[in-house]
Amino acid sequence: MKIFQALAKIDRKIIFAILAVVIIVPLIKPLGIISRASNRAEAVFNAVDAIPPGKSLMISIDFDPGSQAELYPMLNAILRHAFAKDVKVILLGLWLTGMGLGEEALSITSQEYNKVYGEDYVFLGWRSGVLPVILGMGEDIKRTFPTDYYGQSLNDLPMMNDIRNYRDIPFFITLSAGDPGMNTWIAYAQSRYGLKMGAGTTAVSAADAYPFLQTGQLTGLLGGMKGASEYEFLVREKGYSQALTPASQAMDSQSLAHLLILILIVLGNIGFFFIRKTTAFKGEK
Amino acid sequence: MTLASSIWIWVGVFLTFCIFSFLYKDNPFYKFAEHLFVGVSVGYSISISYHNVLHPDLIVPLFKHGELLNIIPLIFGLCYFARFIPKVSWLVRLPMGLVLGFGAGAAIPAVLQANIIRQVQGAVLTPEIFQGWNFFVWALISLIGVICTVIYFYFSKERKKSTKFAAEIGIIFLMIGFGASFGYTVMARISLLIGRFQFLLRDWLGIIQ
Amino acid sequence: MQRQIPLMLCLVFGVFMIIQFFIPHPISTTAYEIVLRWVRIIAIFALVLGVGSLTMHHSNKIKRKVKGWQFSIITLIAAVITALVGLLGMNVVDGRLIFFAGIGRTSLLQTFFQNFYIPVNSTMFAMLAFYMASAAYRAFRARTKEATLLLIAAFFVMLGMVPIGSAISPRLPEFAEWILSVPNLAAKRGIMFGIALGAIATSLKIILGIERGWLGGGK
Amino acid sequence: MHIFLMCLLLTGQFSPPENVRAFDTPNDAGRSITLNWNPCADPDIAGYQVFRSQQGENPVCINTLLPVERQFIDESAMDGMFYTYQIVAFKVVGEDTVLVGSEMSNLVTSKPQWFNTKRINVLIGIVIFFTLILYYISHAKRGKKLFIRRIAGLDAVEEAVGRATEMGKPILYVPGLSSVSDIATIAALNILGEVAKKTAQYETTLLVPNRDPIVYTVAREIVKEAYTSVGRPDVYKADNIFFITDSQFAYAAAVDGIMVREKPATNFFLGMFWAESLILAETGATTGAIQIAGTDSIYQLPFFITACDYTLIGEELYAASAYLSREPLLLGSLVGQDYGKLVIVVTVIIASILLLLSAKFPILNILRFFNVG
Repeated sequence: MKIFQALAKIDRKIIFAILAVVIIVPLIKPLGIISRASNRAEAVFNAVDAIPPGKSLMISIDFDPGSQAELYPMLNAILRHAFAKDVKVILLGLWLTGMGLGEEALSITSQEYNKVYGEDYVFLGWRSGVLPVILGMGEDIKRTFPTDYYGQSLNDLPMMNDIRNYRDIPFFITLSAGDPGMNTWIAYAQSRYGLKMGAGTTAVSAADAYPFLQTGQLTGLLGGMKGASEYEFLVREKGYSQALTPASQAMDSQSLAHLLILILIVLGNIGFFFIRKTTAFKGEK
Repeated sequence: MTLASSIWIWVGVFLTFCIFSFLYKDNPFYKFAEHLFVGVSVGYSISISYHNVLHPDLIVPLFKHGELLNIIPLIFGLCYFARFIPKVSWLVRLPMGLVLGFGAGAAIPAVLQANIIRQVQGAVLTPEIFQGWNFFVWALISLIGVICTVIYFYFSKERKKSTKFAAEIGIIFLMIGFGASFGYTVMARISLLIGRFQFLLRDWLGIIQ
Repeated sequence: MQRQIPLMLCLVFGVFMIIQFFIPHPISTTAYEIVLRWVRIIAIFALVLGVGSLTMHHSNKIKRKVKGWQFSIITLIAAVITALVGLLGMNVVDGRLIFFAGIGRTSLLQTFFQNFYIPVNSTMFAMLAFYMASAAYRAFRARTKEATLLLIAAFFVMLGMVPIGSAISPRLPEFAEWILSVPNLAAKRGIMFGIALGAIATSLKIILGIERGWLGGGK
Repeated sequence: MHIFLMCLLLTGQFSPPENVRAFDTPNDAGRSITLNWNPCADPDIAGYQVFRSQQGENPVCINTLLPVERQFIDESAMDGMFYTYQIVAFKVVGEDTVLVGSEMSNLVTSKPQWFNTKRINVLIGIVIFFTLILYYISHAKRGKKLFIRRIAGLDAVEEAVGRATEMGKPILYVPGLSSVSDIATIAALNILGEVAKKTAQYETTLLVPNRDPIVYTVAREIVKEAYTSVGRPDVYKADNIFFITDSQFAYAAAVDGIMVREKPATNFFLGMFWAESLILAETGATTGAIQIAGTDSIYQLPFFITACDYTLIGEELYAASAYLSREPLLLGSLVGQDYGKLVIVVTVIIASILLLLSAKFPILNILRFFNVG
């Protein structure tokens, strides 16, 4: 009984330290727990894989550095997959503060595959207003984005010649950290224009995607850093990339940290019941 | 182990520790990093807005191509500035009214289509559930779950025996749903922390690849 | 008039957007594209409101020497410098500073983003993991049968969704997936109906001018 | 032209694509014709070419497609012009390309439509929900009584105020971290009024820290009014309703500080919360306060449910606020939405029954018309 009372008084800073250790150690000394891809992630992967070479995959950056660890590895893995398959990429974003991440990802991955700007990929950048952007692209992408991120006219970019609106986009992925993001694209682009889409979301909103997966409004789902690691795994397994896989490297730490949190919840609750019982007993007396 | 040589990495590391110092308590280092962040974020937003929207969508069409129709939204847009001039501050309602009306009008059919009709279609039992017992059972459980959850949030009738029971079933589903979100949220927060440690161990200390 | 015209605009554009949804004819789509373009341009200026009120907030703090006013100076200086770096298109190419070269990968704006913005923004939310751990120990209690159920579901999702779960038993990820795609789906769909109806009701009230709280925004 | 002749010459090498149907693309703005065809039986074909003949002129190749395609939408058609189409399959044999053409399609022209028939279900939905919501709002505005059940959470509110009075400790009320434009904030402020009336009667201290300057001014007014309405303006202390900072985490840290120092007997967290919910609820739980939370943020609800004693979930928060304020607009639209829910549930049940029966009685498949199922 005293143990629990003592345990209950543990300073939160000690718990902070334990968590840090549990995360850092497996990063340095990996345990090598094997990770497999879920059906949801495979569905996204297969949809990208099925895009005929020369056609375009569209990706929207709907996150900022606040969720970088979860969604940025997805962006890189998907870009590598598309480039390796000679699928063209149209990148844009609804979150202004995610633009720098898109720029960084493109500059790294395009070099790995010797892709040429304007022919193999374009970066449309950001436009104000969310709804007029999503709805506008359903009518005409070039009228919604007269220029790309760098200020070049879209008419000067050869790969945009055959692309008018969503009908010319065989698959779309939103990398979504909230609002605007997955829900916005589903309501305004998927339902209205029939855009075929998948989503990579932060783990926080992954559970909310399930109703859309069941109805087919979403083709597949990458949930959080685990989803990113699954995509990295698939891209690597199929030999599309040999690049570093930060999300996969993180999975050992992730596993151990989950165990730690579970243990903490269980310990905390045991103490809670114990103390509650004894105090209730005293009350009866 | 090779320490980063770029001064910029060290800046990033310094700011990372400034924020982490909040774990001890709110302090001037945290405040410094936070205020710097707010400033940079405003400057960044201004820059991107100019290069990605203001210049290509307004200045070029209006002043270089002479598309005069753009004057109308320009005037509406300028009304936002009225906010800072007390005498005509009501003008700010013009663009607000337009944008709100637009957004509300766009939302109604979209929400109805994506979040009600398609979801009703998804909830309805179809003859496909006869394919196997698990299809049947899971589809039935889902349907009961949806209906009971909706009943839980039904306020305009006093709960009778049957609805009370349904609401109790509803709360079970709600709690499992929140539990799933809870588990996933724990996962999200841990991932973000791992991301920062990866930055420190890889980019700064060079311990990992 | 100060209220009637904005309400009228709201009504006209709202009704137009609803009707347009059903009419594919070019007359309707042309008007629709013009409206989209207008709203996009107007939305740029909405940013002015944000930037303007933030600047006023911080300069007032400095003027009145409110506690911690020195930090407001940092915000304002950082904002001005970053905006200049971006607007003037400063780039560093081969160690030389050049102007009006855009916001691409060699731009100073991108450097600022990567080294000021990213570390702070990502660490702020990373910090929450620590609070999560301590709350796990000190606050997340199975105090009611609802909370118990919630924690049990969370337990399986947390284990089943990471590799160690499938290492313990391949049944774990399967069960976690079942939780997500059956009971979780039902609950989320039920909640979604409520939220969607709420959104429709609110939108309708805004269009018809029944809900006019936003008019206060100009006072 | 040259290729076209060749394809005619080489016909017969393998079976051509058959049954080419051309029709005006439905529900669109015109300038579009849709083609369907039955594919070639030959699995080795390299693809299809689409030939179009305008008003009886010679056919021109307008596109080349992959062998998997079964459909083509020609978006270069002009409205009012008459076209016929031919689908030509091609195959590489050795060094030669062998082409086999289908028969010419029917004569077709494109035109825009005035109504998108695929969206008729949305139109029906709009009519139903608009009618319900507007009917009940006008009902409430005309002063008719509308019933809303008292949710259990409100009893918990009273109990919590009572407990603080017994213990002689203050009550902490956090009205969320958002602005007044959030419905949750409005709801939180409505409930604040009610709590303030109770604390005024019991002379319990009520602390309201704020993050949003406008919410702060409104909160102040509401509390003052509540104290006056129960005849105790003397107990009202303006300093107890205060503004802290607009920084999310600094606000959380400051409220944490209040909880640790003042040890309130009861904490209310009502309104809109973000990631800081966790920090607030944790500190509150460790100081041993009774905690009552309520928010419509799905992501924060799990933390509140596990760390607080009572949680108003999503719409319950609105319902509580409508119940307390009795404002016709809130009540009417809440009741209207309730009937909307009823419509949804009934639709789901009826459609399920009909669809399941349709496996036996195909005539019930009529539902497909409304795209339900």
